[in-house]
Order: sequence, then C-alpha cells, then structure tokens
Amino acid sequence: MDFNDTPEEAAYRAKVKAWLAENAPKNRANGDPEAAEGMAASKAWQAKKASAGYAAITWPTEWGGGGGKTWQSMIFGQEESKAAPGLSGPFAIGLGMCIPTVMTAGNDADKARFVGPAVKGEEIWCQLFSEPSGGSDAAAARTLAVKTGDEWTINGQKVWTSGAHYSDFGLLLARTDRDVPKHKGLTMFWIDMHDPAVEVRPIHQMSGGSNFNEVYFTDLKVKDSQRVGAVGDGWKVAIVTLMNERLSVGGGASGSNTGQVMKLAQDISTLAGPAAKDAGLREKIADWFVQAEGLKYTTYRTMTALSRGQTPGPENSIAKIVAANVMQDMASSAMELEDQFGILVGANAPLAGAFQNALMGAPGLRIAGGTDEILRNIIAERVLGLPQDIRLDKDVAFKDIPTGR
Amino acid sequence: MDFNDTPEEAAYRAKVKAWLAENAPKNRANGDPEAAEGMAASKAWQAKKASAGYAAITWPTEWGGGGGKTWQSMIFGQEESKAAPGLSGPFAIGLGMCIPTVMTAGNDADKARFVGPAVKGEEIWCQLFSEPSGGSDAAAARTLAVKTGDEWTINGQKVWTSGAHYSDFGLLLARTDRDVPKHKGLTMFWIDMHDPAVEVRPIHQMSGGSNFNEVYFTDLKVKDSQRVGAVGDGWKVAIVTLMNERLSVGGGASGSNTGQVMKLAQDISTLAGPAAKDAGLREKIADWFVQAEGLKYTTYRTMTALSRGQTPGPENSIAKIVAANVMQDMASSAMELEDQFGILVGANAPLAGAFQNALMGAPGLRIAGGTDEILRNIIAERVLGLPQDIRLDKDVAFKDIPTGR
Amino acid sequence: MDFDFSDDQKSLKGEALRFLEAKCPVSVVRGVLDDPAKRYDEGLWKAVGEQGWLGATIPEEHGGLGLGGIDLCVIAEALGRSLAPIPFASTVYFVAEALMLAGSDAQKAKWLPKIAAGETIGCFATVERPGVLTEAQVQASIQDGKLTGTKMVVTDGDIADLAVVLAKDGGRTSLYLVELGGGGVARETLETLDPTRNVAKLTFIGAAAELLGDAGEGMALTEAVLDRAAVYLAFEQVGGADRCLEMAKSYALERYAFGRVIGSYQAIKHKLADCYIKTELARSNAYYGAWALGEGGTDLKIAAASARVAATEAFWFAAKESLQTHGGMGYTWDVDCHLYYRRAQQLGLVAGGAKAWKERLVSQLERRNAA
Amino acid sequence: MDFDFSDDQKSLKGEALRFLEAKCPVSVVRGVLDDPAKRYDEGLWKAVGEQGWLGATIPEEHGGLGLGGIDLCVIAEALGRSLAPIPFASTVYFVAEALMLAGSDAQKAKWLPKIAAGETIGCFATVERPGVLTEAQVQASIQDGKLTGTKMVVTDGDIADLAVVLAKDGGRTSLYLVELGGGGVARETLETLDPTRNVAKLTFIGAAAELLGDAGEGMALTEAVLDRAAVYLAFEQVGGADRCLEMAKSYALERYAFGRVIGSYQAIKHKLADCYIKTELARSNAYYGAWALGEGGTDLKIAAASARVAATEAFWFAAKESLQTHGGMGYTWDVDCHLYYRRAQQLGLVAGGAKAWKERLVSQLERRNAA
Repeated sequence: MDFNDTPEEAAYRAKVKAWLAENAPKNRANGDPEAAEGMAASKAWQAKKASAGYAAITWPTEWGGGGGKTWQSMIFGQEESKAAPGLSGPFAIGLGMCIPTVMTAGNDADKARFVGPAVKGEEIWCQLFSEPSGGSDAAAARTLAVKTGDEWTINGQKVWTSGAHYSDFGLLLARTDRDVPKHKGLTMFWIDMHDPAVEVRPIHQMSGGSNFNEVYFTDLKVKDSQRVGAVGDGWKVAIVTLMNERLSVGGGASGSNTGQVMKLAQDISTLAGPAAKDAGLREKIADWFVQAEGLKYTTYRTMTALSRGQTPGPENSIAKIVAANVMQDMASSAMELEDQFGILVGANAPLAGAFQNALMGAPGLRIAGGTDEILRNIIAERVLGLPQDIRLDKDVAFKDIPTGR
Repeated sequence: MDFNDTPEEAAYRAKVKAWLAENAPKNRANGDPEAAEGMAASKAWQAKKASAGYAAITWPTEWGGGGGKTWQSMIFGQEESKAAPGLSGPFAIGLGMCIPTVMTAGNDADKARFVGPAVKGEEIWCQLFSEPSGGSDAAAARTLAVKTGDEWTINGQKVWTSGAHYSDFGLLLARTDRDVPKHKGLTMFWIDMHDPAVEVRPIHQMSGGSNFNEVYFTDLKVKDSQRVGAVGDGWKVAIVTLMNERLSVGGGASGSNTGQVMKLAQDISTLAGPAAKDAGLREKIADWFVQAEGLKYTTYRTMTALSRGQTPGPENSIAKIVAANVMQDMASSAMELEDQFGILVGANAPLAGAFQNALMGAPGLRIAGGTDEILRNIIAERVLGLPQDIRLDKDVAFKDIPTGR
Repeated sequence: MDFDFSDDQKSLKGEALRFLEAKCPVSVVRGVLDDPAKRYDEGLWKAVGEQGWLGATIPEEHGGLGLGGIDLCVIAEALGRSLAPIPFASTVYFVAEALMLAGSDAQKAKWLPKIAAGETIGCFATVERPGVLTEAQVQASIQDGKLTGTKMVVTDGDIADLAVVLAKDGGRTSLYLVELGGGGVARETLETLDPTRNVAKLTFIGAAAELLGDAGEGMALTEAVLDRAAVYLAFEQVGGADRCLEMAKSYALERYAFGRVIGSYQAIKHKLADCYIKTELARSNAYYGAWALGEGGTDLKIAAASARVAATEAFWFAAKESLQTHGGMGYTWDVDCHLYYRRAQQLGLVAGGAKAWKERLVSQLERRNAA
Repeated sequence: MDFDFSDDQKSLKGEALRFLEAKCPVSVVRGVLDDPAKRYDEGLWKAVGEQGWLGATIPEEHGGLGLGGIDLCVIAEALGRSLAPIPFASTVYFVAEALMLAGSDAQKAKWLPKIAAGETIGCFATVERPGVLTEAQVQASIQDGKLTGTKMVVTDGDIADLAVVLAKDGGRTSLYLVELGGGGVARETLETLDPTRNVAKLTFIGAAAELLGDAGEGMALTEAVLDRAAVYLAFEQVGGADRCLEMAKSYALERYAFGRVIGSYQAIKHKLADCYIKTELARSNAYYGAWALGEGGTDLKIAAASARVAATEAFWFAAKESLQTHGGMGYTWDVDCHLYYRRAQQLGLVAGGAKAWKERLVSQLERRNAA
C-alpha cells in the first residue's frame, strides 16, 4: 500500500500539471454554464483539452481521444479539478454517458457525425430517460414513438433532465410497443434539442434553484436513422448508458467536511460551555469523519483496482447513500448548535449559511440518481446476491401493468 | 387530564391495598416458578385471589371471575405488582389467552371442565402455536393431526413454548388439511401435557437461561371432543387467542431506566472528566428517557381509553419495538462507558453486571412475540393501512407453498 | 387516571381543524412564502382572533376565554398541522404567557385585552449571538429607563407592536416591555429558512422600556416562558408530524413503481412505521407536558423538556422522510413537502434547539434525583 | 497511489483463511466456550505458532518472519473471522509491539524469539478501575524494584508468562516487564461476556519488575501500543463483520416465511445492505490504518482511531443484526450468532471503547488543524 505515485504516475502528473499551468484560464471570471460567458469559457476549455488529447483520455485517438489509460484519466481529473474547477461540467453527461452509448450501439454515420464535436465541446448532450411516472423505474417510460414510413412521431414528457436547456442533442428512451412487457417495448433515439417540437421547462426546486428540466415532445418527428440500436432494444441500450454512468468515477470523494463544524464550534457556546469542548458534538464529528474518510479511502480502493487494470468491486455503490445522509445529519446538527440563529440563511447566518444551504440541498442528493431505498435494493441484489423484489410488472404487456390511472 | 384517581378509583384502590396488605405472603422465600416451593406459593396465591374475586376480575362471577371492570383489573394489577410481584406469572398465558379462547370457541363441557380450575390456579396452561419452520408465520404450522374414527393422531413439533414444562394443558394449533390454502387447513385442540406422547425439551438460550421449550408430539392421541372450534377453523380460533394477548395490557410500562446509567456515570471518568458531565452521554440519557417515558404515557393513554369504556387505539403496538431497542442501545452504551471493564459480568462488573445482562437479554426481546420487522409490518398494515406484502402463499394448497425443502 | 383530552377539548380540536382547513389551506401559506413583502397572513390572523383563540388562556376579566393550557394545546396542534403563517406563537405562547406569569395588574389590564382582541402582536426578543441563550451573552442594556442594544432572530419582530426584551440594568438581567411603535427602534427583516414566518433584527437606541416582573429575574422568567412555550410548540410539532405522515401515506398509496404502489414496499412501510412510532412517543410526551402546565415546578420543567425533545425529533424525522417518500416530486417547489421541512426546522429552533433542551432535561432529572 | 494489498499479501490472506478454516472450525471455539477449565485452545495456538504468525512482524534476527505491519493485518482479518480462541492479540499486538517499540536490545533478544516460537504468551495489564484508562487511575507501584498492586480485566492474564504492566515509581508512570511465573503474583479468573477469551485479575505483591522503555514514558508508550493494536484489532473486527454478514445472507436465502425466503423482503435486504455499507467503510478505514502503521506520528494516531471507531461500529452492527436476521434461532445457544455478538463486544472493549477513541480522534484532528 502506498499513497504516493509510482514513478510512472508521478511523471504523468508532472506533465499534466505543467500543461494545466500553461493552459488553464487565469482569473476565470465566471464558470457558471447558465451564463453566456461561462458557457463560452467551458467550450473554449474543452476545445483546448481536445487539441492536447486530454478531452477523452481513454478513448482511441481516431475518435479524438487521448489513447491513454484509466489511471491517466484519474490523475488528469484530480489536477484539473484544482486548476480549472467546474469548467468541464457541461460535457460530463455527453462524454460520460451519451456518446459512449452512440459509440456502442449507434450506426456508423452517427458515430462519424457526433463523436468529434462532442469531444471538442462543440455540441452538448443530455440524457432523456426519467419520466414523471417512473422516477425510480426508468423502464416504465411512456413517451410514445409511433412509426409511419421512415419516420417516428414522438409524444410525451421527460423529467429531471440536467442541462436540457443548453443541450444540442439528447438521447431519448421511448416506448415503441405497448403490447409487450415493459423492458421489451422500448427503443433509443437521438434527437435535436433545438427542434421546435421540443419544449424545455426548468423545474423549480425546493431549494429555490433550477438544476433540472422537464422536457415535452409534441409530435416531434424523428427519422428512423436517428434510432440508436434496434427497435425494442431500448432497455439494453439504456443499460449501456447507465453502466457508463456507474463507471465514471469522478475526481474522487472529497473526504470529510468536519472542519467546518469544528470551526463553527469554536465560536459558539452550549449550556455547559464552549461547543468545541462538547463531548456529544465531538463524538458526532468523529462519526462523520470516519464515514467521510471511509468513502474517500473506498474511492482510493476503486482507483487502485482501475490502476491495476482490474474491474473495481462494488464498493463505490455506497458513496452517495452515505454522503447524502451525513450531509443532512451534519447540517441539522450544526444548525441545532447555532440554536435560534440556525434558522437564518445567507450573510446573517453563521458561516454565511453554509449549513442551511447543505440542509436544503441534502434531500435532493438523497433522491437524485437513485433514492436511498433504490440504492439499498441495488446493493442487496447486485452486491449481496439477495433476491429481487417480487415483480408484478414482468411478463405483462406494458399497457396492462397497474399504474393506478 | 388528571393523573390522580377519580374518587371511585381511589376507593377501589384503597380496598385492594387493604386486602393485599392482609393477604399477600410476607417474606416470600422464593417466587421462582421453576422451583417447587415457588410454584406452590404461586398456586396458593392464585387460589386466595380467586376466593376473593381477584383472580379474573373482569370475568363473570359464574365463571369464577370478579364481575368487575377493566379499570379495576388495571388497578389491582398495579398494586399486586408491588405487594406480590411475580407470583401470578405462571397463570398469565392460561388466563390471558388459552381459557378466553376456550370460553369463546370451546364446547360447553370444556368450559365447565377447565375455566374454574384455571382461575383457581389448580391447572396451568401453555400455548402451542409457533413451529420451527414458521417463527413469524404461525399459520404455517406443519404439526399434523390425522383423524381416524373419533380420534386424532398428532405428530410434529412446537417451539418457543413458555411454561410447557410446568403446564397441565396446552392449546395446540395443528394442520388437518394440507390440500387447502394455509389459513384454511388448521384446527385447534386442547391437549394433556402429561401425556407420555408429549415430550418437553428446554431451549438453551444464548444468555444461558432456558425460558422456553420445544415440545414434540409422537403419535399423540386426542379425542375429537378435544377440538376447540370447527375443523378448518383453527386460524380463526388462533386469532381469538392472539387478540386476547394484545388486549392484556399489563401493569403498565415501567418508564425509563436511565437512573441506572446516571448512577454508573457518577463513578466513572471519560478522557475529558467525570462521565456524569459528559454531554454526549447526557444527550443519550435524554433520548432514552423521552422514549421510555413516552411509552409509559402511551400506556396511560391506552388505560384511559379502557377506563372510559373505549377500545384502545393502536398506540400500544409500538411498545416492544421501542423498549427492546432502547434496552440494547443503553446496555452497549453503558458498557462502552465502563470501557475495558465492560466485558466483565457478574459481581466484578459495575452495578453487578446489570448492563451486561441487559445486553444478553435484549436480542431475545427484539425477537420474541414478533420481531422488530414483523411489528413494523403490523404497524404499517393495521395502523397505517398500507398494503400487505405480496403473498405467494395465499390461494395455494399448503403442501405446494415453497419452503425450500 | 385520566390521560386524554376531555370531550369538550376533543370537540374544540375538531372545530379548530375544520376552521383551519377552511381558512388556512396551503394557498394561504404559499401566499406568504411567495411574496417577500407579505410577512404574515392578515386575513387569517383576523379570523383566528375572531375565534377567540388569541385569548384562549387569558382570564375572562381581561377579555379572554379563560380556558386552561390544555385547551390551548388542542388549538396549537391544529395550527401546527396547517402551517398557519401568523404570529400566534410569539403573541400567545410567549408574550401573553410572559405577561400572565410576571406582569403587574396594570400591565395585564393594559395588554391582555388587546392581545385577546387581536389588536396587539407580540414578539419575544432575547438572543443576540449564535448558540444557546446565556446570561453572559446579553449586552442590551437599560440606562435611565431607556433600552439600547440589538436583538437578533426575533420571530415576528417586523410585525409586532409589543416586545418582551431581555436586557441588563447594571448587574441585573430582567425582562422589559417595549412598545415597538415608539421611538428608538429600528427593524430589519432577516432572511430565514422558513419564509412563512417573519424574523427580524431589532435595534434599540434609547427606546422606552418598562420592567416586566422582578428586577434580576430575567433569566428565570425567560426559562419559565420557554417551558410553557415548549409545550405548546410541541403540539404544533405533533400536528405537523401527523400531517407529514398522512401526506407520505397518501402518496405511497397512489404512486406506482415497478407495477405496484410504493406503499407496498417494506422500505416505505417500515419508514412510515418508524414515523408513526416517533410521532406517538412525541404525542404522549406532549400530553404529559399539557398536564404539567397546570402543575408547574420541576414536573413542568421535565415535562416541557421531554415534550420538546420528542416533538422536535418526531417532526424533523417526519418532514425529511415524508419528503424522501415523495421522491423527486418531494424536492420540487410545487409539492408541499418542503414547507414542512422548513417549518420543522423553524419550530425546532425557535425556542432553542433540542440539544440545549436535552441538557436542561438531564439537569432537572439530576436535581429531582438529588431531592 | 496503490491502496490495496499486494499480490503476496493477498496470497497470505488466502493461506490464512484456508488454514483457519481447517484448524479453527467453530467446534474449536465452542470447546473453549463450553469448558470453564479451558482458557484457550492449545492445539490451535501451537499450530498458529508453527505457521510463524506469532513472529510475523518480529525481525528475522529475533526469530521472526520480519514482515510488515500490513502482513499482520491480513492475518488478523482471518483470525477475527474465525473467532480464534487464542492469546494472539495479547501476545502479538500488545506485548510484542511494546517490546519492539520500547524494549532494550537485551529485552528484545530475550523475549522476541520466545514469542515468535510460541514459547511465551504475553498480556498487557494497565487498567485498575472502570472507565477510561487515565494516569490518575494507576495505583500499582514500584518500590525497591518490586511491583505491588492490582490490575483488572487483564486479557489472557491467566495463561500469560509475561506481563507488560503500567505502574508508578514515585511520580513517574512507566511500563514494566513482569514474569508471571515468578513470585509475588496471584491470578484470579474473571467471568466475562465472551468466555472464549480468558480474562484475569492480577495481584502483585512485591513481584520482580523490569523497566520497559524510558521511565515516565508509561502513558505515551501505552498509547503508542494501543494505536498499533487498534489497527490490528480493526482487521479482526472487519473479519468478524464479514462473517456475520455472510451468515445472515445464507440464512436469509434458506429461511422461508410466508412462502418465500426472508432475504426477498426489503426489511432484510436493506438491513444487510446497511451492514455491507458499514463494513466497507470500516474496511477502508482499516486499510488506511494499515498504511499508517508504516508512517507513525499523527497520521497513525488519526488512522488508528478512525479504524477503531469504524470497525467497532461495523462489527457490533453486523453481530446484532445478523442475530436479528436469524430470528428465534439466533437467540439459541446452538446457533453461532451469539459467539459473534460476544466477540464484537470483546474486541470493541479490549483496547478501550469507541467513545474514548472518538475523543482521541477529535483531539488529534484539532492538533493537526492547529499545526
């Protein structure tokens, strides 16, 4: 065991750091992709990375990638997150999920058309799977695609779509046959997000922000050549997309944030004295710390497996469930410590309202990308090998599955 | 709201206290029903109560009861638990569950034969429902009763039977038809526990004690007149028994035991100073206290409903799940406070090993009479009205239900 | 032994629930949430006043209904359930209680009728710094009968007419009555996690102040007010928790995943069973608190702290897990889960957080054990 | 970055698992449990000695294998999994480590070869009173080079040949080596929750004692030994937790209720998922601890405390919920759940409870942040 780079890793890291020092934008004014200048900065950065082979390090060079190894990609990610944080965000879904799906299941014309511009940051993609009727159950998609001649007509609605409002293309899972069981009647398409038959509406979140969208399709016309994979193979294709999601280990879990609580505690009193000396708080800090650090080291184990060319184990499946719950618990405990001041947000609140923001964000984290409950089920079934829940929606025509409507 | 007795209640309590002061055994040497003298003391006490109308206060006088009200029974129970603790224990299952079942579903001869001696403590009953194959699922009983002429032959095994070794009679749930769905093929019988075809073996518990038994039946012959209720109605009859179990609100939840932890904490240091001043421990004490006291007041709410002649709500369903988990958590936290000494049991351990005993008892409490998981299901279904789990064992002949064997 | 509401109290509860269902649908709550200029719902406030609830425990001689604390608990439960966006707690649980506990005859005669009539809104201004309220924290001071200092996180401070303020005169900490419409008072609205309730910063610069209760008794009186308020707030919290559980239950019965309602999965069933358990424990502790309102002394201190600890836990758990049960919908602005999520924090913090109440509870238990 | 065992270490782990499966089936554990006269399994002890494990980290010059701490971690995980009823921890994690940390050349040369050869069993005798070990608690004292005093809860105290004892000489607290076969030593077996491990009370009345490490360094050395032991024990705990999860999983796959295996119910599925989560967090923290064994300093102190806190929580949760998953069967003597339930407490307390380690962890974090 060694936390340090091997000589080969160290050499690569040095090269990356030098390149970043040279090329990362200085004094970046605004990396917010919601603002025009922020998006422009992101696109410029992505183009620069692509020209240096850093945009898709592990992809073959003929596809615009870097032809490199997974460990190189991880090291670049670590260094990039320090030198140019956030700039790559808008491309993550396209390069992490949609384009790999096109490369696996799409036709040659689509591969030739889409891979290059996506790598260079010229075109942005979003993923259109979730629907209002099936948040946890993407295979329950109802958005209907009906074929007439060489053309499909699509009607329906998607939801929880990140980046739909600035995306150029979308990967859409649609129902093409309601008379077969649910997993068998789906087909995947790519669509043009600028088509007037596509309407994007932001979702107003409880926190006040809008990071997601609803996307409506009204008689959207799509050519049969926009199909990704065979008719009826949509779920198989979707699994490719979702597997790629699971494999995209990010820059690494960030470890614990207990320092912030310790900072708060230094300025606050309990009934018994300074909060920093409160044994109850100290025990909680220890509990949060070992969980957060445990996640960080779990990520290291996964990265080690990738470095060694092994398939990572299932360890990483635990990250979100732990991180989200620690976040919620830490936030409410810190607010409890602030006592009556805990209800304040913004500048008047201790630490500028950091814990209040976390409290409002945590419920989203516990739900997005698989609820706590779905994730526990996944761990129980895929990791521990326990039986699936009893399914009433298998071997039943989709149109006959109970929906309460 | 008033915690004090009404004048009527106060008068009854005074009468009971006077009677108990007069009649309760002084200097009771041994109330342990496992010892001969303890059992003799219990039987003598029960007889005395019966002659004064206190043995079954709410039952009609013609059945040897007191012809009284539920609130009177509760007051007597409270006072008896102080003046003559534990003595009534061996009769609880008979009078609380078995005899009420006989009175509801039995034939006239059985009622005439059994009620009186049970009330007077001359005969002790046990309940023979649970089987090895179905701890949580009593309706899965496999003990088979086969009819020949006017006689049934019973073979099989029961488990987790309290008091089987000192019982005279047992109420037995047996399978009489394996070709109908599980709830429909059961029949109830009473049996003679002294029959040589009945073998009682104590269960060796993880705590070292043996409070329960296995009971084996080998070609046990039972007359058809020993049937309690119709053939095939066994489950309906069992529900009568189990309902009576739920209604038998005892002397009341005892409230919190946090005083013991506070006592321990006075003599122990943590790294930061005296444990009694440790904020982490103090917060835990507060949490345990409000849970335990909450259960006590919940019992008061149930008793109030009974006093007012109402049917109690479902509040009391929460008692065991909370009490057992608080017990386990408090025990392990106290042992953690004792630090290395925590592993000791008996006289060398702090407070004579009280917390270590609790730690070894708590797992049993979390399981016996319905596991935490079964109880949560019951609350969700019966109290909250959520759907039953999906059942694969309904509308299927008992013999075709999957058992893995 | 009689550990339940009386028939009269039950019928008051039914009446309160029906009244608030009609007068305080969630649209009223969202009206305050969505409009930063709206600091409470004036129509609802007026209607509640007309019901006589503002004077529920105020003696009849002062224009109130002269009911007991338990009756007010019944109303509180209904208010908590409906998220009523009005300065009820500040005015009734804090200021009216403070006046009844410590006010002179003249002070009672002057203010209680106005409170009962809905003409005076009150606020309770004690804390100045983050963390638990301690005497050392109090910097607001009296000089020549005038108050100078700053109070933070004053619930309903923007809309109140009358403040009860904790301040020091020389070495003695006392409560004072300050009319906020007079001179020397500046108010600033503070943004909070629960915009359906108003919170302000009050700055006093030589404002006229009148002693409330004995000089030097400020901390003891504050604690006595907090004890009573904690019981009423616990009923609001239980009412809120009940509603969260109901919302989760209905959603779980109508939302399908994998071909069946999500309420048929044990993950949801057992989550809601836990929610029920916590709420029942809170309710039972709150009942004990209601009973203890009439007893006072150590009983009330222990009962108030128990009620607050259990109810804060129950409402928070119900709010966050009801939201979780709603999945993605629960995280949207348009679904009501976040209103309860916000209010659970508001109620859990407004009279001080549960952590401090746990310490108070154990201190009282020690005192009782030693006695 | 290389955060996993090496291939050599993995093969050592496989070897250790196979060895213990063969030599330490549960019947060996129950042999000690059921026979009060049996204080450890001598056959297993001998076999483990023959494997060379007792000298895993002892330098080759002293008859050991000269492996690193990480290798010993791998062995510890296998031992924890098998509940090995032998004085391995006392002898190897505590006494051998204390000798290697603080022993003189002569002391090392005398004792390490005997430990490596399985000829000497060690025990670590520090505490005298309930609660966390503090310097003030130490009453055992040295006069004229002789030790007098009583040490409680000495794991393997009945069977050890050599004790490392914490005692005071005048104002200075130091560690001492005491040969238990010599005069002035009385031993009394103490009953514990986990009868598969021996625990004794040691009374010294003028026993010969030899200073181990510098005089006055007793508390610091004890902490240094505990830090290293905590890492090894964490691996035992992770091994135990793994086994509990496996047992629960198998039972859940074979036990039927209501016509299907109980492992198909979410109550069980999610309980075991939580068990998996805690165990993985513990494993990752333990890995960090293993790495830090080679680093020492603040890194080791933080890593050791983290490993101990996470592993104690994981094993306790796994033990109690695996038992719960087994239902009534789990509560019987004949099913093995209670062996793990007992051992989880034994391992969780033997180097001090998690509560104290949490305090040590946060103190170290404060120190690191201040630096």
